Amino acid sequence: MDQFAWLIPTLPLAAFLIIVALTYRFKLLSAIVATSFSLGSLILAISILIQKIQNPKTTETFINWLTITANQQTVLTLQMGYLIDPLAAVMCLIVTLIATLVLLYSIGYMKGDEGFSRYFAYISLFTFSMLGLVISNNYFQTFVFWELVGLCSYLLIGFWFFKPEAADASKKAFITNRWADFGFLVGIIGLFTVFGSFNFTELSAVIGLHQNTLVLLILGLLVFLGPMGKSAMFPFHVWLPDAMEGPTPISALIHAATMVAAGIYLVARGYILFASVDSVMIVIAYIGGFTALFAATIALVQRDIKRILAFSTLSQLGYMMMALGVGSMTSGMFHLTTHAFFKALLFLGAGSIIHAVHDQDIFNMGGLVKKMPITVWTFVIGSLALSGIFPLAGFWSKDEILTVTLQHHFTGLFILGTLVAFLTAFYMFRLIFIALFGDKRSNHHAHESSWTMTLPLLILAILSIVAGLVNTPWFYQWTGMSFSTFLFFKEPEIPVIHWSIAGLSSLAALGGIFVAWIIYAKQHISADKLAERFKGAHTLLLNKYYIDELYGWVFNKGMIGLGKVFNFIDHTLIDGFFDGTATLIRSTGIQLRLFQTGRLQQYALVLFVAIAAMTIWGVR
Amino acid sequence: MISLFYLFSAILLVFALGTVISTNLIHSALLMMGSFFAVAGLYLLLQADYLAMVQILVYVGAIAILLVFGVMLTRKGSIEESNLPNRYKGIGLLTALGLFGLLARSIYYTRFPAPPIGHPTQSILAIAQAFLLQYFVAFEALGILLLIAILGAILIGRDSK
Amino acid sequence: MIGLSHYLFVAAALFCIGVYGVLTKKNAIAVVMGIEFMLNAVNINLIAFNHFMAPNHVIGQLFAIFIIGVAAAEVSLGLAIILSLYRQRHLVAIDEMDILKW
Amino acid sequence: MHLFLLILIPLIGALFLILIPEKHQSLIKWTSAFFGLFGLALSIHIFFVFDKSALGMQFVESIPWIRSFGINFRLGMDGLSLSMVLLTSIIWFTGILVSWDLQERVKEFFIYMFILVAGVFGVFLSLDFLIMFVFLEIAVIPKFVLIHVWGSGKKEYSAIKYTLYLLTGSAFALIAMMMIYLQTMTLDFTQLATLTFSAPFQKIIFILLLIGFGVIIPLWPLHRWTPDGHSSAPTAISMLLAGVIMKLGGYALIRIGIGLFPIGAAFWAPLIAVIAVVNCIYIAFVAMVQKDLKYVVANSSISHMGYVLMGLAAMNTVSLTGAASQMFAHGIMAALFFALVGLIYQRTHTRMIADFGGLAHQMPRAATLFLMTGLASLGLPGFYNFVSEFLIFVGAFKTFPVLATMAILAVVITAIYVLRVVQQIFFGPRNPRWDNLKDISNVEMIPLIILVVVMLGFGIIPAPMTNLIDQGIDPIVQHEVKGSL
Amino acid sequence: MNISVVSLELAALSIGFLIIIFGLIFPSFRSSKTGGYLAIIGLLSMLIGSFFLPASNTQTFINAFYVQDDLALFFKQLFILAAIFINAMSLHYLKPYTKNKGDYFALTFFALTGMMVMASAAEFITLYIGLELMTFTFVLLTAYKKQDLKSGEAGLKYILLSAISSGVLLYGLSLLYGLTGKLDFAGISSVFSLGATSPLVVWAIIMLLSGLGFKIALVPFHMWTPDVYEGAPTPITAFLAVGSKAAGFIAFIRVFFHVFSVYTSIFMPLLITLTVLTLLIGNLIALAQTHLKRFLAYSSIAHAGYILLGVIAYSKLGLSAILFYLMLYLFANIGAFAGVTALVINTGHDRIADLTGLWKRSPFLSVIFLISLLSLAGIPPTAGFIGKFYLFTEAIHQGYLWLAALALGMSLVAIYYYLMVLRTLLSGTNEETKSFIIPFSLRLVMIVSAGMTLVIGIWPGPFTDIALRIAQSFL
Repeated sequence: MDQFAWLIPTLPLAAFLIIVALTYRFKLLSAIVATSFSLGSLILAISILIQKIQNPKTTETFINWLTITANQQTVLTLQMGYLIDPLAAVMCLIVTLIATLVLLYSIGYMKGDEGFSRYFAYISLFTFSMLGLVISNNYFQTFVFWELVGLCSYLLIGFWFFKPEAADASKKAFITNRWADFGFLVGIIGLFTVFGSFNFTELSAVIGLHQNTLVLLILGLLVFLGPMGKSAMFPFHVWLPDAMEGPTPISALIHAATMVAAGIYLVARGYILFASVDSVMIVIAYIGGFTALFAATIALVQRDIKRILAFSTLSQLGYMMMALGVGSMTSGMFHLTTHAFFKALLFLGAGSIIHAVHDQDIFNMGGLVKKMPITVWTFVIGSLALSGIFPLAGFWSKDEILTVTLQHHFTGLFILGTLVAFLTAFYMFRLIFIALFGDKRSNHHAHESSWTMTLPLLILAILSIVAGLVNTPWFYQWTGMSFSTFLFFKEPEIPVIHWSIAGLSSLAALGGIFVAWIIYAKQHISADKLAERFKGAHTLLLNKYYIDELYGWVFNKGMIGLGKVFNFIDHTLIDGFFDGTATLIRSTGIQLRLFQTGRLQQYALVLFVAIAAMTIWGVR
Repeated sequence: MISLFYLFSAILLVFALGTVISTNLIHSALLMMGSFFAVAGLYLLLQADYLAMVQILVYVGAIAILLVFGVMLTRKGSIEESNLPNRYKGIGLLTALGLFGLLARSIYYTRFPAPPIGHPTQSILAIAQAFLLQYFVAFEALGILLLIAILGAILIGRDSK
Repeated sequence: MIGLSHYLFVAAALFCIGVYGVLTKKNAIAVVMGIEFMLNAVNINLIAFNHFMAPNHVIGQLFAIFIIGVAAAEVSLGLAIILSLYRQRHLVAIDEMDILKW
Repeated sequence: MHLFLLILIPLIGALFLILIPEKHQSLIKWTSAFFGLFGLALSIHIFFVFDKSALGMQFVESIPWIRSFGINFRLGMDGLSLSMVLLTSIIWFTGILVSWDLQERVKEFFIYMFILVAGVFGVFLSLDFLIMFVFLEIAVIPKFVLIHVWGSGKKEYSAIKYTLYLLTGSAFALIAMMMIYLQTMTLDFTQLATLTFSAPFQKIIFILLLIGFGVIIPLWPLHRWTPDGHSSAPTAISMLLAGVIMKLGGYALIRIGIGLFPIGAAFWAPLIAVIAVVNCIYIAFVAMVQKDLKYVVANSSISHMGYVLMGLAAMNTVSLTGAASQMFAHGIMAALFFALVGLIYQRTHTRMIADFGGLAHQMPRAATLFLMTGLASLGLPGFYNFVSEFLIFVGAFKTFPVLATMAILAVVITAIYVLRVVQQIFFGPRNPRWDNLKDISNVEMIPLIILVVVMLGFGIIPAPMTNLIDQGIDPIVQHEVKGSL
Repeated sequence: MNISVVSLELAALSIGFLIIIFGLIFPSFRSSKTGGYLAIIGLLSMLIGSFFLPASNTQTFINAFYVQDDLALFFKQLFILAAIFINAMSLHYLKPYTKNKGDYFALTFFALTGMMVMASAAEFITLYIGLELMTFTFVLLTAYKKQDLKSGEAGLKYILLSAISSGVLLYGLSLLYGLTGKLDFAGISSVFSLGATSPLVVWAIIMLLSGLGFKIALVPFHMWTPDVYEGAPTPITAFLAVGSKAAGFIAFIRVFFHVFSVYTSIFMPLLITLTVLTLLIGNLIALAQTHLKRFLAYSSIAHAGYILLGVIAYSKLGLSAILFYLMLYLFANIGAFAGVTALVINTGHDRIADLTGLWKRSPFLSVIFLISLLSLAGIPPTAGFIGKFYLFTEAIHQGYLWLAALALGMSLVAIYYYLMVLRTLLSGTNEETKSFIIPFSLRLVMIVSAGMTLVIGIWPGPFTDIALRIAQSFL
């Protein structure tokens, strides 16, 4: 089956081309084309995953896309091809699954929008580039699709380009990503210059021999810049909250499940590069941990439902990065998988709420449980999974991460992890109690969404429940294999539960829910008085630690100012110098012209004076 | 013999200075004629008898008279101010004196080789031979030149009706 | 004994007087007179050299005759132009003749 | 016979146009389009006939021109010059199509354009320095007239400024040429390649060539003619200027500078690298604060040529191939950019970015094309620009790691000002002022589609073009390696 | 008595007299253009004949004082060619000004004779007389438009200043005669080769330099050129710019290449300083000119500077560069002046501003101006570029890199002011839309001169070979 792996990305590409070329005017037809092609690549992905489970050996084939020869030997070869191993297979499944569900969901959500077929074309292009990135076998091809994914996110965030905020958000997303990709590109080129190849397998063979050298440290950090941009780690996180300007299914697909996961995937794919330098791992772990805490605190006070989910995604990504940084690729990827399901569920749920209420501020919602039962209850399941309550997927993956942090003696991060678990539970249930239950605040007349929107919710809800079990000890005894034996770095790990840690994290989660219940459901402690007491902290969190303003200031004052200075140099100094010499020459010409007075004797005088001067010189 | 040279030179230089300084154009014309005579005298001292005769005939006889005619025809306003100096009087004097000083200095410092002792030739015969043989082309060209002068005088000088 | 340099001095003096005449006189005819003096100075030079330096051939005197001829032609043409200008502009002073300038 | 014919086509075309009386404007346009197409067809034919594997010059033709100087009229072509010839003929043909609705003095416009193109073809094909110089200068006067008469904005000032900058530059190259001629009594590239020059001589010659051709590229301090020249020129001409004329400098610097004087080139390489970085970053910042759309595009061209300079500075096969392919890629992109800006200017009669807003509503086609060109200019994969920039960075990283990193940084700044412009012009709420704008008609789309197809085509399958350029660059680098031992 | 040596001069004189006599016999002839046509036919036959004349160093008339070598023949052909163009240009130019056109054409012949005598002169007396004959004829031709004040004033200025400068020249010659006892080039150089320098030799060289410098408008002695060029009738200005300057150069070449070859250490530094001055002042003042004739005067001064570069190079190749440059200089200037004549015929004055919108009123004339001015500017398709390249290469070859660089810089300034003229010519719209009428003869002159400029530019091979052959035979 692997030899058909190149078909997975080409199907969405074909869909994109068909929509753009043929079916642009027929809205529904283009939707059907997009969804069916995506479904096709989903089936293909599933079959490859199954085949990979049977015999997990990696297969790689590529073509020499571009070769530069100097004196008959090839100096540089750029390859295009695919590398299918358990990691790629899992990622393909996640991407195609979520894409198909979002496409299905969007048919309902985007009905009536005049850019309907343009929307489906962009999504197909996005799926193509994401899949291209996932199955690529070398850093060059990864970088190519990495940029294309950035482009698609730019196009989709700025889909409603007539909204100025959307246009700004899309530009911000693209530029922030470009800043990060700058480091990534330098890293790749550095790798090529030092190790001589872009190919993953060749590189991992060569890097394996080196340990903790300075060059590897620099290259590791540079390459890590790319994932920091794409997965919105701390300094590059500013674009993700603003990316919510795009349509909600997009936020679900791109800014929850797939694109932001690309960063984590890349770290996993090139894990040997990071793993071989301890200090890089520490950096990754602490950046992940810090981002998790940082985002979770901001989410506490947000009013917009999509902003809360965005910050929660940020925090969960921090979690995954922490897991990778700590040293366990498996737990990171496992959390990525489960998170993809329930976060997509939460976003789609939020989408159907917004679709019904036409407002994104949670304080204008309330009392939806009776009007939209499926959406509400699937949303609650998602929140439970996210908070890590026992049977659901979140519990298993979060618990896995916490155990791994403890095992690798990162006690500080372990405490931070549990605190984040508490905060996550708190802000999720704050949202639930305000928006879904409680009394109806504004005169919205909510109604349940159509089947195309609720079916994906149900599927995702089931997955959020079931997905966690894959990595449980019972599943391992029953089927002889589990997630961690399937997808691992160096050697497989047998899943085992450490009840003490699991208990602690569940306690934190339940505590979070309880506190949220006290403040928002029962209003024993009024939220406003709390906000009053911690006035400073509240406003700080509300304004996202003023980082946006900082970047804005740096950009407007710094860049534009510098541009003005350089423009000044260009216009007045350089132009002044060259034009100045021209006018100088011209004015000397005008002055000299007046010397010709027209008087005959002056000419004779000049003649004789010249002769006298020459003889004085000559006869000395 | 020696005094004759000084006599002629003195007359020459005094009359020349006179022509150049006087503000009355007629005086300067006449003084010029006198100086041409002195030049003819010098030629005689240098055994260039034919030259002296040509000098008197052409310069004194033709050119000086022509200039006097010119002076007469272009009289305007009082004759006393007919030949005033222009704005370059000072610099002109300075340049002239400078040139003379430099020239005199160079002449003073050049040691001319001893003159070969040869007998002066019969000048007229030799000049005629040179005119018609070695310098025939120059001679013809001089003829054309004079024709041009006449043609020019007619074309330009004549008052067009 | 009167040597070659004496004549050269006299000729140089005459030349410079001619130059002074040319440079400082307002009246065009005076300038022509100045030019005549310069040409006469050259003639003296030539004949002096011929007499002292190369007495056995006659190039110097020949050249002097040519110069006299040219001088005559030059005076006639000069006066013709001066007269035609005078007739049109009633002007002989060269200073004012500066229509053609800059 | 191909090459001589290639130069003759525009000249014969100009003769044909002279015979047609001024009032048959459409006939003039169709004949010039025919000749443009004929030129394009011939260069594509040569592209296929060209033997990719054989190294060195092909189709070499030589006629003695000035026997007493020992200079003969030699034409020849290798991969590098073929790519440039292809670029010129594409832009020439699209340039003719873009200026289809020109009204005043149409006949002269096309005649001058044809002479200009003949000059450019001559430069790319000539194998003798003097012949190349003659063709370089033949192209100067048509450019002056075209900008002066058919330009917009402060066209008089820009025309004379443009011509004087270029001529002053070529004066330096002329001195260098003369010194070479006196040293070897021949100006034929193939013969010069066999001779060796002393190191100090090479250094002097190279700096003269650098200044001479640097003005055309343009190098940073000598670049002031580009913003005025390109924005004042009429659309088709600014396409040719930005697309092709700027490449003359780069091509000549590779062919003569690095090709014949490797030690000199190696000596001055750090200077070029520093100037390249300045070119990329400094000008990108300047482009950010421009208020006039054409000035933004003109400055972006300078900034992109900065990458070419970086490629030249690194002087290894990968970077030089990258530089040459960047010249091709940027040529196509700049032509497309100026064509679009020209079309917008034609409809809105204003070039101030502030006046625009939400044009995507009225002109969706222009918006998509402009966005695609913008993305190509900021080096998005899928376009040939990315491939060439990537090659330049890989090559340059080997010799100047720090400077190459700063050049890569410039890519980000390019992204900033390109997206700022795209957003200010096309996105945002619908602007009632532009409601009567009609989008690009199908006829006007043809040249734009050609350019996009070329840009995307080679972006997705770069191998044919890059291998072709590599065939041209390889002997130059081998000579350089051998030369500098 | 080898008559073929003076055959051209005799032919010129006989045609000249023929025209005058016809003018006397048939009064109608004087006012009609037939004299002009006769002149042109005569000159054409002379030109064709000149190609069959034997030309070598041994071709002397009576004695070695009048020689017909390759250099002389080349310049004679140049003068005849110039005379043909001038006569053709003046056919229509004179109509409004004078009745008796016959004498005008005759005078051009006498000027031509003067030039030819200068070309073949091998000793100073003949050279001087030829010089004076040419100058006096030009004075007469300059003052020919009697009723025009400018023409009269130009004539006066020209005759007085040329008389003064020939006075200085003669004084120099007399000193030369004094020092060597001879006046023929070969004799003097043999005496000089003994190498005795005295202050008077310096004087002689300086006075000769200023006398001849006056003719080729070297800077301190150039002041007459702009006024006389502007005052004279346009065809005569052309003849002055081309004929008289070329005659000045042949004299310059013969004197400084043969006679003073020993004293390069004295006159070379002087010549270099004067050339630098010529380049600077010639180009800079041309920048500020508004009238075409005056503009072309300064441009011709600048070109004298470039040609002098060849003299400073002081080598075979330098001389051949001069000869080649004179060829293209002739055609470019004739083209430009023919254009000015057409402008004067149609608009009455020669302001550069009158050229605006010429592209519409007369595309043919604007093309001619374009080609001629480009050649003067030295832009490639025309011959000017090859000429400048040849000159500058030779200057660098002899080690004057800085001088070549200065000349190149100044030629950039030159390109600026030529472009200024082209700019007015090619753009703008003029309210009078009546198109220019260009008489057939003028049109022919323009086509031939512009054509030759392009031919030399595109195919300079044969012309450089001729120049090299002549230079080799001379030095």
